[in-house]
Amino acid sequence: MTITDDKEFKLALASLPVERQRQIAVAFCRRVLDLSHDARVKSALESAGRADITEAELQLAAHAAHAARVDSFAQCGSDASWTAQSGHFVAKAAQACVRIAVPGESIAWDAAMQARLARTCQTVAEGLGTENTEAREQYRILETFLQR
Amino acid sequence: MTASLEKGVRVLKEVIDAPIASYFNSCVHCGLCAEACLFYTETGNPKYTPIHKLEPMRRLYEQEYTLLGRLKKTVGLSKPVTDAELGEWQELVYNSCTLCGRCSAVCPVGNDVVYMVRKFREGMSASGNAPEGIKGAANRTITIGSPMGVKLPAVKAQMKHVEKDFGIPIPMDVEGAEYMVMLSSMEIMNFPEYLGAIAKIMQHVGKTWTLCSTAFEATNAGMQIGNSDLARVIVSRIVEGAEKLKVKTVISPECGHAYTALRWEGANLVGRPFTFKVQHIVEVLGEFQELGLLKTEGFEKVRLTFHDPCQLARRGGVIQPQRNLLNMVAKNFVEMPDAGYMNWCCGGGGGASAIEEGEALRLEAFKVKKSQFETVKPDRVVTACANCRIVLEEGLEHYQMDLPVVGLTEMVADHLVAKGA
Amino acid sequence: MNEMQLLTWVRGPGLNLAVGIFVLGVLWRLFEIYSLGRKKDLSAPRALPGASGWRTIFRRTLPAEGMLKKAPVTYIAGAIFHIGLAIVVFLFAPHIKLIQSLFGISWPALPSQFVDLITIVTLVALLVLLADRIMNPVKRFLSTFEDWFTWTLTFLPVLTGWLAVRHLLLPYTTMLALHILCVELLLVFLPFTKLFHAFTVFGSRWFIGAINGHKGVAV
Amino acid sequence: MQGPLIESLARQGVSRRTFSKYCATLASMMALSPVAGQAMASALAAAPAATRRPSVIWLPFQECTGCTESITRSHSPTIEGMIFDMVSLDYQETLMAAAGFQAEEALHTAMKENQGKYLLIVDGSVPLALEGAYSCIAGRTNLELLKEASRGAAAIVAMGSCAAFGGLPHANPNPTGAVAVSDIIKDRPIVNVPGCPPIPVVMTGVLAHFITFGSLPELDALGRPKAFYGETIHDRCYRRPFYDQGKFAKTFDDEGARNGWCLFELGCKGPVTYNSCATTKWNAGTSWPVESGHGCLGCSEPDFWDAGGFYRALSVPAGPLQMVGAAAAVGVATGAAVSFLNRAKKRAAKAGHETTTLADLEK
Repeated sequence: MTITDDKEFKLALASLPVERQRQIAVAFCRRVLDLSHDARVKSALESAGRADITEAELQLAAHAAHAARVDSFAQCGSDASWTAQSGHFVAKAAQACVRIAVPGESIAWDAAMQARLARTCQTVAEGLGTENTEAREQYRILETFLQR
Repeated sequence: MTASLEKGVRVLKEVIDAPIASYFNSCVHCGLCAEACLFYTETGNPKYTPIHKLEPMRRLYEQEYTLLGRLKKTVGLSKPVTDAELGEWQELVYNSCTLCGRCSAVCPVGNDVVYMVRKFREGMSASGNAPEGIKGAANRTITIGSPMGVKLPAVKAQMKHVEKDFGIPIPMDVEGAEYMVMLSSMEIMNFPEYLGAIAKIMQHVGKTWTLCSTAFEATNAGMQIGNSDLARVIVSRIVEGAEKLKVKTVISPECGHAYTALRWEGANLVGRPFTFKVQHIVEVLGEFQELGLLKTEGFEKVRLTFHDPCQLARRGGVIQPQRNLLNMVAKNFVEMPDAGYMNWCCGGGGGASAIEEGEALRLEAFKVKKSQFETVKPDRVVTACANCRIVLEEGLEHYQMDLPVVGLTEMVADHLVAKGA
Repeated sequence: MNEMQLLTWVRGPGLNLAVGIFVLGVLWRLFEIYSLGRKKDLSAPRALPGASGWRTIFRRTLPAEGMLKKAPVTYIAGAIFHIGLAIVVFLFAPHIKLIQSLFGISWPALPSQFVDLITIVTLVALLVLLADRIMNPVKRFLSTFEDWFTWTLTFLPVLTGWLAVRHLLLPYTTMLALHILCVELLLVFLPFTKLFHAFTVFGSRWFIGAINGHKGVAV
Repeated sequence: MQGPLIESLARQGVSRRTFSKYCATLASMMALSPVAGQAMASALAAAPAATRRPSVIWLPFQECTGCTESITRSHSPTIEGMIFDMVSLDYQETLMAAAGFQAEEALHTAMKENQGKYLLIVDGSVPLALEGAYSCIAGRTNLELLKEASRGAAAIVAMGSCAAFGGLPHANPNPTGAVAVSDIIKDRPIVNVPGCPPIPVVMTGVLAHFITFGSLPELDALGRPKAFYGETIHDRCYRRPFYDQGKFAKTFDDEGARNGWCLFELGCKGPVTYNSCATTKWNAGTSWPVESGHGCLGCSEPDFWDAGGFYRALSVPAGPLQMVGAAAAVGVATGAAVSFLNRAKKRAAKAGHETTTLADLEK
């Protein structure tokens, strides 16, 4: 099935079980992983990507992602840079991937949104405003993911 | 023209008034203000005693505005205030003071110490003795429009993102709207969800609102640095924007000092009462709740507590609304010790978190917050200030405490019944 | 100058001079302080009943919530001292006699043994406060010569007064003369030292009450 | 115990036992040991026989004769009168029969014959203004007389507050420049017997001590015999319990006064006055000022006339405050002046305000 707008995108993601949501979330994050230079984010994503991840490993990864996110806050009043900020949102996306799923919450949708924010920060930093195709790319990934 | 001691002294002569004179004459050196200041209680270093942070201004007041002081000065008995001394006092007046007002709350003779620190910063900034961090923030706010250099395109980008994420349009420059919503750059950069929450709430209660392209930034680095001239330039943008759009109420976002700058200092800076109302978002939500406009569903079950931003509660007078809102959406809300009016500061307000060299001191001062959380043992902390959130998260991370921090507005928005349901 | 002449001097010209300087100093300093004025707050006030300067003058007498356990000595000894001094000065028979002779108004006194006990308690409170000013790191850091001087200026009148009534240490004539002399020194220095907080405390509390009351905060 | 005094006392119906009991009480009052009582009795009895009776010269200067009245007030033939049998009172203007130059004659012969041995009693203060012209006897000023008489005196007794401290003449404004004896004579032993007047038995006690022991009794810092002036009236006052309980008479005819409460609030100067009125009392133990319902005036203390009103309590200022009005005016004026200066300075600072721009943040 093809996904043309966010309403369908959100519905499709919500309908997936938690494990598959985690897989698709990781896929969204990998697209923007290059924007983050934090090793902890990379390690969290790798462990989230493994299907046989245990509760404890998930906990550890969540902690690492949390630390990465907190360290990358733009400080109040500091001359913040959007490039650095995109790394912050990649960390937030990673944290969504490794979060213990709470019924009613869609970790995949959250990860997708954070990934898009990361991309927006990059395009704002490059002065392109909001011209980016992250959303359509995410639709493609979901469509291919749903066929498997 | 560059900053000079002479300019600083002249500004202090201008701002020293009857309250400050009365306060200096009432201080009996009892040391209670220190017992209320987290920078002393957590470090044990007496130099952080709040009234001591005003020593140069006290001497200046004595030499300029008391007869005996002036006589002592003419015969050379008094110790003049020097630029070196002001430089030395910078750490005390900025790094170790977030203008949280706890000292004023306990002084037995009623000295408003924080009022005096705010005035002393006028002299410190005019004499060029303000920290680099805040100078940069002030510079960027005036030249670019936001202390963190956020420009309008970036705001538009975040708006577009939030529109997609929340599925609600974000109005900008809509004349005649009832509410004009301000954002702090912290929210634009770190917590775009805040804007989404606002959109959801306004849609829910059916109120018209708008952002303002020429005045989207709520924070006022001019006030943080303590310079009324710069603060006036910054706040005038908001006043012009609000009056141009003819809004009834300007909503100050989840940021403590932005609220103080706009709500309490704004009118005095521009020299005339505002023609529009100014309310903190928590006040607005409180009003909506009283009017029965907020229909919520479900309750947060986890054990949560509320951190009162100083400028909102103790310095701003908004204490009960946040509790009513929490009780509306949470079942297990517990108050931390000293909650409400006497709550402890997160340690990063008033521009303090923009001062790199103050980092270590802030983390040490954070121990009081840590002990508050250890006493209450919450599963989540709710607050209503973006900077508090970040300072709390950084502090908790530093002390390896796994405790998520969320904004009250977002939490309320999450529990709103969907439109038309 | 033997002690009788000293007593006559302190009861006569000495008191005249001291009260004169006191009145002069108080008025001068009050004008000097409060004439600096205060700009009107143009921001829209937030009405909260009970948040006013007047209320703060009374409310600020009690410690703020949670503060008593952080500095119990300062609060308790400070309260005992102030209340004790007030009782001794205004409810002891000879003092009421003194006030009546100067201003014509009088009121019933407490029995002297009770006042005697209160004086001892007040002296002990003062000594505790002195010890705290020496031991407490913040107080010692803040203390200048004026703090030690004003403590002595306050302690001596109470001590000499008590010794005079009890006829201890020195003959009554001398001790009474010393007592009145110490009171006169206290009066002379009060307007020019931190003891002036006895007057400015009301102004200061009113200001902080009004400034914060305008914001709807009952301080 | 034999001797002419005992025979003459017997003639007047005064038994030996009464005489020795008197000496015992006198000795006890003078804080001497009981044994001294016996020594005093035998010395007094034997004195006239063994040696010529010691010569006593009484010089009256600016005095009101109150002290003489007091010492002779023993109208009944009491022992005090007999004391004069032991001394040869060679010169006492009021009591001596001679007058005019005979009196002067008696004075000079007494001084010549008993050179160095006679006891000089001075009554009244010595005026110094106009070189002493305010008070002269036989054309010679008291000052000259005192200096001349004191040269040959074995000891000087300044009888009464005037001689001891200057008394009433010395009180403000002191037109005659009156001073005490001890202000003039520095090279002779002087004993001050203050009081206005002093208690009779105190006066005779001092004389008896001099005659018995040939020396002056132990004196306090103001030259007063400690035996009589060692304690304050207040310490020995029978109304002291009322003072301790805070029971004071408010007026001379109120319920407190009728109950004999303490007279502190009615100006009693007992606490600051050293004398033995409370113990010896007056008129042969009949009563004394407090017992009669009136506060002690403090008459045995220097400058008691100027020590604030007799009816103003000790703890009350001596007089109304005169300076308050003027002080208030000056205070307000100073305050206003400084306020004017302050406001001008503040206006100037406001006028000179240079708006801070971003560049002005850098030094």
